[in-house]
Amino acid sequence: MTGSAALVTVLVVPLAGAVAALLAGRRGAVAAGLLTSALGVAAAFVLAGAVLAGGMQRVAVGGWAVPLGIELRADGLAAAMLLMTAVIGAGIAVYAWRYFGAAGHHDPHDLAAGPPGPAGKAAPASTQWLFWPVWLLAWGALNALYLSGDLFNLYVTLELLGLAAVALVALAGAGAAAAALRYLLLTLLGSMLYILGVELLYAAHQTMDLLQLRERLQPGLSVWLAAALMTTGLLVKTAIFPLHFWLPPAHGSAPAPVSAALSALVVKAGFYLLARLWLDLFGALPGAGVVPALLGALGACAVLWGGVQALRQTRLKAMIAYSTVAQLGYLMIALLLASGAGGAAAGAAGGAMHAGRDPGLPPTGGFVGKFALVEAAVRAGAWWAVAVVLAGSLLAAAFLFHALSRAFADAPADKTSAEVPAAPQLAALALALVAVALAAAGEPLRRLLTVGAAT
Amino acid sequence: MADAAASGAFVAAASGALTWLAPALVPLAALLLLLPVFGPARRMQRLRLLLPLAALPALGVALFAAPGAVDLPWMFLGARFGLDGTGRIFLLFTAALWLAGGVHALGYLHDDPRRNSFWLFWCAAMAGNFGLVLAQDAASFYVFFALMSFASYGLVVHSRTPEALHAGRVYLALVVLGELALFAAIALAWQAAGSLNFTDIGPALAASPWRDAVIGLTLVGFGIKVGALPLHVWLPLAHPVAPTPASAVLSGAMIKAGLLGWLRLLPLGAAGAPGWGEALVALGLVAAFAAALAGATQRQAKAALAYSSISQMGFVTVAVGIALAVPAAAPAAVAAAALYAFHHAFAKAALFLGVSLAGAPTARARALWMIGVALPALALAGAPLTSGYAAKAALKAALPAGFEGVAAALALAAAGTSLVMLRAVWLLRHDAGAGAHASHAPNGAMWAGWALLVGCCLLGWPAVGRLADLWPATAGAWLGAVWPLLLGAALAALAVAWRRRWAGGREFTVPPGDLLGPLLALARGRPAPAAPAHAAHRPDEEAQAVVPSWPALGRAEAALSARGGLTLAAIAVALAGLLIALAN
Amino acid sequence: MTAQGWVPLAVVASSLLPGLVIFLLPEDRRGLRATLNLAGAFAKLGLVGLMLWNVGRFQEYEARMTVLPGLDLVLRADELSLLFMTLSALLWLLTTVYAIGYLEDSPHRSRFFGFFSLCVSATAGIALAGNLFTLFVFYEILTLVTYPLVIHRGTPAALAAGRTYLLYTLPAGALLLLAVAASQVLTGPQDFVGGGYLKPFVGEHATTLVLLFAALVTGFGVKAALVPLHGWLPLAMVAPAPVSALLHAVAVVKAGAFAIVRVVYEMFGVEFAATLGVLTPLAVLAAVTIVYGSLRALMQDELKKRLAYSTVSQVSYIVLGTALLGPVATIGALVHLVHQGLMKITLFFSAGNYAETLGVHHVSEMDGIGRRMPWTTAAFTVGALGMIGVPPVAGFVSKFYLGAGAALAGQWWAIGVLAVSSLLNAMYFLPVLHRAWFRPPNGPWPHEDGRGRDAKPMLLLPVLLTALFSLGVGVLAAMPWSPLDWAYLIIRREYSGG
Amino acid sequence: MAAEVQVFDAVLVVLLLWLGWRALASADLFKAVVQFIVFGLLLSLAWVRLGAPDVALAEAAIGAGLAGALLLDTLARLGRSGAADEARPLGLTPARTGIALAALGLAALLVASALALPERWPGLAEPALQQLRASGVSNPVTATLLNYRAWDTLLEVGVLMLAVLGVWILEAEPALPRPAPDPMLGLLLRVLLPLTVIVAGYLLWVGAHAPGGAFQGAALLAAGGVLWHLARPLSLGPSPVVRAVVVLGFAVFLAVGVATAVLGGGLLTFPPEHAGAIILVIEAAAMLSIALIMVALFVGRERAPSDAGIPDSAADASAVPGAPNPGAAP
Amino acid sequence: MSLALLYGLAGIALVAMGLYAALAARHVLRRLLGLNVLGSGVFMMLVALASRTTGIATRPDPVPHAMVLTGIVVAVSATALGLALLRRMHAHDGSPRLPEDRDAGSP
Repeated sequence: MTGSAALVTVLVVPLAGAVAALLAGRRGAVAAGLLTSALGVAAAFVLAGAVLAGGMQRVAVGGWAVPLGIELRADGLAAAMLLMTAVIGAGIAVYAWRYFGAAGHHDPHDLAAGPPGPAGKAAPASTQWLFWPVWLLAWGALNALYLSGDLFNLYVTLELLGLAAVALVALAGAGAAAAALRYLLLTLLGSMLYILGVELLYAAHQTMDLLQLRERLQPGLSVWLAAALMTTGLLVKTAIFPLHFWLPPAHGSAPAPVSAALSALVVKAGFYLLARLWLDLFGALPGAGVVPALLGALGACAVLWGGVQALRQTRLKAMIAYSTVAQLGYLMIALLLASGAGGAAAGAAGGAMHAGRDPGLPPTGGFVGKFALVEAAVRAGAWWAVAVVLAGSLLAAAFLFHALSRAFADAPADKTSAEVPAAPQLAALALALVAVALAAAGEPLRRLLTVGAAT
Repeated sequence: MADAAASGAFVAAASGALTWLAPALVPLAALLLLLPVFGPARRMQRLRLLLPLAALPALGVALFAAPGAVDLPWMFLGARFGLDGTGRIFLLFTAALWLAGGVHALGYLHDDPRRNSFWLFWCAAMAGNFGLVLAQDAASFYVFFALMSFASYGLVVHSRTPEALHAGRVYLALVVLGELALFAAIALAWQAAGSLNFTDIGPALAASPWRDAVIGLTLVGFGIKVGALPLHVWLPLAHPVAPTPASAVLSGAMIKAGLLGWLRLLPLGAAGAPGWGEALVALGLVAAFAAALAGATQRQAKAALAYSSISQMGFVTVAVGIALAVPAAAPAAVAAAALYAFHHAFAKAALFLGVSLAGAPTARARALWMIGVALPALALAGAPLTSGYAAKAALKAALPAGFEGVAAALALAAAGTSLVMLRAVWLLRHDAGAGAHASHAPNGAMWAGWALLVGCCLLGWPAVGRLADLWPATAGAWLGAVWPLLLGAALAALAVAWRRRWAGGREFTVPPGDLLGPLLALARGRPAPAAPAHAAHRPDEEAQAVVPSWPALGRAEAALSARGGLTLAAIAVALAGLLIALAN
Repeated sequence: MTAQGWVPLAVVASSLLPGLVIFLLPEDRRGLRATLNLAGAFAKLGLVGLMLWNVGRFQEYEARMTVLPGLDLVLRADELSLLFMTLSALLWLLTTVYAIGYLEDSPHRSRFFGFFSLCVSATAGIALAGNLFTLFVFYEILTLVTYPLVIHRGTPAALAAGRTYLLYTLPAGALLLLAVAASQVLTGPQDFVGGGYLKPFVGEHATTLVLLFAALVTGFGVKAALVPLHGWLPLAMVAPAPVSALLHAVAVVKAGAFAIVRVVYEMFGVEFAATLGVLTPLAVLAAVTIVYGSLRALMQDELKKRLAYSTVSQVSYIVLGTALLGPVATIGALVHLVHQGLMKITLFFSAGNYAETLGVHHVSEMDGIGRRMPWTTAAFTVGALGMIGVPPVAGFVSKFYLGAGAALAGQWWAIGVLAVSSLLNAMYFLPVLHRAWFRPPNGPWPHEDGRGRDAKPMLLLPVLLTALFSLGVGVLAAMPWSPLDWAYLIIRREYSGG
Repeated sequence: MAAEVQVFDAVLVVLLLWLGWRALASADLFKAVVQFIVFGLLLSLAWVRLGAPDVALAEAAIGAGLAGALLLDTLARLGRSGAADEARPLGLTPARTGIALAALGLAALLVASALALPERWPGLAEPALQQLRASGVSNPVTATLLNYRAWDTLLEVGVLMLAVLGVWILEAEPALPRPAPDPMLGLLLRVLLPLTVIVAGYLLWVGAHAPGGAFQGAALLAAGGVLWHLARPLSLGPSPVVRAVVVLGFAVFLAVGVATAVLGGGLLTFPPEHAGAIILVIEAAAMLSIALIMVALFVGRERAPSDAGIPDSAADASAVPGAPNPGAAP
Repeated sequence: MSLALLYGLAGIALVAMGLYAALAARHVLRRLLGLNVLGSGVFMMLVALASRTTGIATRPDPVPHAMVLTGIVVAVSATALGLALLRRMHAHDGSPRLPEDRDAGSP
């Protein structure tokens, strides 16, 4: 399979899977979902291999050259993100398979949840299967987002992703409607700000292709305004402090596999785009260093704030949601360090690895990421960043263990907990193993990430 | 330390090792037999009869083995076992003592409910005692010394009475202290000599900067066992409360282990340490006198005997002091000390065993007993024709020029010995009914064990010394040998008269453990109990005194525990701040 | 990776894989779980034996994987790592047997054994870590996987203990992260090497190096329970006895001490550290810990707490030996690493037996227990005597070398510390032995388990074996392949090769 | 093209701004929605003025029509209490003053950058028009939508599909009661429905070279569907048939993409000679799907209480609504 | 003033209005209206921009037109989803406002 074929396959598989799942209906959706996951993982690996071997892969959609057409590009960062998404997505699929399999389930991970009342119960089983087409569409949107080189096309993928995420949250039932609605309103607002920025860039440079824009980019009011608008819009979508407030309710009320997907993947898409913008596009502008610094500062606040808030929560999922807020803060700091001279590779690696959701404890990739982050910060003399990362990692670990201890505290009386279906456990274990493997695969991953980073 | 050569040597040395280790290993094997895994206690009754025989290999080695040594590089820190001249003397009396004591104990304990426990500790202590005699390196010596010391705790507290437990606690505290001192001494000696073999340590120590430290620590460490002043306090407490056979081996054999330790580890003959030596001589003399006097005031026969042991070990201490002070005199002094130990071991053990036979039923038996008690007592007093005379003579002969005063003092001390012996024999007679320690009348085994010891006391000397030494060669010498005895008798008469005439029948008693009472009181911060110590001790109270609560420390810990994170954070922040400051 | 690189990996995997599988087992699959556990333990022991044999013949094992450029995960089997590795492998086997017996009917066994195996894997990683980063990674993993064990019972006390544990270990981890990152920045990629590798960097970084040392010691000192970072350890004794064994003997505390040994000898180099002036403060810190721990132990009535404070004290012997410049003290430290483990695990197993068989948790309840449970108490006695330093039990050998080393280094005060501590050891252990053997029982036992005279065979066998080992390594201290012999081997490399 | 500003434009702009504001600020939400619909219609006039008739058609049909219908429907279903809002819904408070200032600041910046733009500006008009010949259609907007930037459009159809999936998820629970249908509508339906179908087909066809296309046609078709629903309530839950139609457009689009990729042209690369036909196929499928999606967005899976006869997917048995809740608002 | 500029400025005004309403309003329906007006403003700016090609090309730039078409469809999809959510929230919570916007007394 050639690189471009792999690229197309990576794009098409989840979307086709969504079609298949929708057509298959309630009974066949699971099979479609799982099959798609398997294919998607394989395709992502093939693409990553192709990128590693052959450098950046490009596909001009419809055969039209930029700026008229849309070019899809897989550089190292995109390939890594695709790979990560596929693997995590597969884990989520396995998890969801059992999770939604149990009809009228009661979320076993929500420790503080009371008996499911008529008002608070999740959507009935008859619609739970819709998880599959929606999730596969979200996955397709993510892949499209990673690969897209066109600002407007990115807008469409963002919308597709946002609506899918909202629909997924809505799966939790009427109780989650308010949270989903808030999420929808804000993600729409973010999209609007983003598209406004795209328009300004298009007006100034007659192209929406990222690479072309970078060549043509002239500093000016509209460019700065566009940068500000797009960044703000993405900050909302990425839930960066202090714009994170929508995230905990939304993630906290969603069904567990959805929470996992949202925290691990969806919000990271916004970050990915931010990174693309500031590392590839605006970063070259004179004086552009201020913004990453500001983002880094926000990230620092997010790390601390999210960590403290997570500790205050009584519900496990709310805790995890706040921890996501904190993790996103790390990403911002990584972005800052990456934007500085020299540390790009390390910072980007740190950021990318951090994308896996864990509080940065070994042996996971998150840990390696955290280490790389600290090292980069020490090297750069960014001691405040070191302090924040350390404090944040402490908070994260504290809340993680706090959650763990709750699980243990309930334990002695409750022998039924052994009867939690095996698949979620398997999936959780598999994801943990992936996190470990990510740590182990640090070096190849780094090589992958550097593909195209120099251009 | 560990190489191919060592493993080769292992094979070659196996037979030698068996010879030199058997004395210690056989009791250990016997100990294993006692463990309940081999059968219910009841079925062990007959087997137990064989336990005293565990001392036989040691006796055999002492009597028949040719001198020699074997290196066992794999054992402990590289061990060496063997027998030299001094060792043979020590092994001889030690083995005989344990054998006789064991036989006696068979009878003494035949209906004791805790006899199993007794035999366990007995075997362990015996193994330790034999092992340390045969050990030719400091580490092995220390190992067996510790085994013996700790095992004897079980013998001391055997009765579980409050007095026994109190005595046991004091004993244990001092044992631990002694172990520590020895530990340090051996560690230093090793550093000084680069070897743990006694043959290497002595010469190396002479030139070592750590000489004084090693000497001091050794004196303290073994001094506790020897009962040297002022580390003797456990002896008068422990001996009366232990079962009689245990008292016998404690006072007869184990106390000598300390002496052997001195002889082995101190750099005797290699380099003079006049300061240490003279101090030791002085201490020994003071012990000889003071302990004799204190012993004479005792109300229990075993306490009196215990003080007598302290006094007698004072004599030995003098010999060691001389050896330490004057290198040239060392060989003679060491030989004298060994002979003295030999003599004292049998005599004192015979007296101790005599205590439990005081309640003899028949007149003939009582007469026999009286003779059998009187003979060792005379020997201790140094009467001619006894081993005591020969030992004392050897001691005097070993005194080099410049120590004439010491000779006189020793003679005077011998008078004290006579005094305390008279008191002891008197107590034995008057204790006869009330103070019997065994719960039953003397039986055959008890008599047999005792007889064995009395026999050794009378006839044992030729095994180590010349027969001719047993009596004075000249009339002047006769006089010199007898006057202390007479003086002691006169003093005794004076004391009895004084008590009848002027003291209104009240007795003045040095409480057993003399210095200990005031010391403990000092430590507790309140005055010593007025009543005799053994009646006033309340073990539990004391236990609490040893384990204090120290609330302030508890609060500090609670604070540390509660604010541990803060502490760490503070440290971390301070460090981080400094790192940052430095990086800039 | 050398051709033999798979062996260290397999050592880590031999507990990791069974652990992961065990997580997934249903509670009632006892047989399979036990088989997996034991198979893993035996496999690890076999592999360690293989490595021992070959490393003894100067062959090295190394597995290396690059995580980020300049950042390698290195697993390497050298003499020092094998010392710790062997201890932990051996004790793991025994603890597994013990734990199978101990937790026979309690809930969440799969979880317990799963985390237990992970703990041992992390320890293997620490033992085999070939550079600071690897050491740190596994050290943090150890924190992570120990926590569930500490709070295994789920009681408020257990949770509180777990919290305290984290309160100490997490900041320590953060500090270590900083220190490791800083050292990475300072030196670039460096493997541990006999004699250390920091000397060339001393030029303008002397103060930084001092701070680095302080940070590393603080970070590792938390697990090694150096005063004032020890607070978590006594509280953690609420965990089941096998966990205590793990904390005190097999893994955690040892890991801290071992890490300090690595840092001092193979990162800084002991001689360089001495010139840097950091060893004396470390020694003083260890001395304070030794005495303080002993004093605290003296005051405890709860048996396990007493043992825990005893560990605080005893582990610092290792640190003390490390901080005293000189080969003999080093031997003492290294040997004590093993010996203390053997003895302390004996003590904790015994305490567990008391609790499990008779419901006895306090020293004051132990009157006459020797008669009731003679075998357990015999083992306890061996351990306690060893702790005091009574020969021929193992503790004597290590204390002996420590004392001699202190003398050689001219650190007389250290001998005093050892002496005082031994005295205190005697003061808090001998009364226990006295109660056990020489006092009559005072009333019925708190919670008597009707079965048998002594503890269950599954509980008794390990404790007897460890007691036997404690005795054996003391009696046969100088034998080839004994811990002492092995320590000599290490020292030859450290002081001549480095 | 009208390049000169006329009075009409000025009036239109003023009207638009006023209506836009009223649509947001009217205290009565019903009025606000109506004004929003009118605003949408006027907006399509503006699109025409700006030379974007395609956009104008879409705006009228979708932006004003469908969105307006959805808004009104929701308003009705919220009931009196749900539709009520504050007297001064956008009245200034301290917090809102801050928002207002931010909005004004943004506007100012936007104005500044707009003024900085050159009066004449090339955009991508040139290349788009030059490539028209190869695109298979002559309407440049259709060419852009379905050829140059077909990837956008593919995903956009996905967005629509997603919206209906979301509605299905949300409408899973027992439907809210709604008023009974008006019999008068039935009559209207009979007249209008055939008309909408014909016009929609025409728009689809004409889209290739003139304003129009799938979206506009679909909107018209959807309007017919909504009328039908109002007359004879439909249930458009995820029954197999509905799902098949909903997914049709996206599936065909994707299939074409895959086919072009496999057959060698590359993703969505149409051979110029067949481009027109391919686009027509895609548009036809998309129009059907979009129309149904739009109706489904309006209808959801609910059904009128009187109308339980329309069979639904067996799988949806649990979603059958119960009897109307007599306590709820009419 | 050119046509493009007039409508461009009008678009900007709509953007400001919509943004204000989306953020300031409390009734979710009004917020959705605000977003729609905001979107209309953005679209108007785009179409006005496209019309600036007058004199350069024969026709306006079709790319912004296509973008607006896509945007309209996306906006209506999002609005439909939002309205469905609003209905569901209202049915569940009894209020058409987000929880943080609910006063103690009024719905």
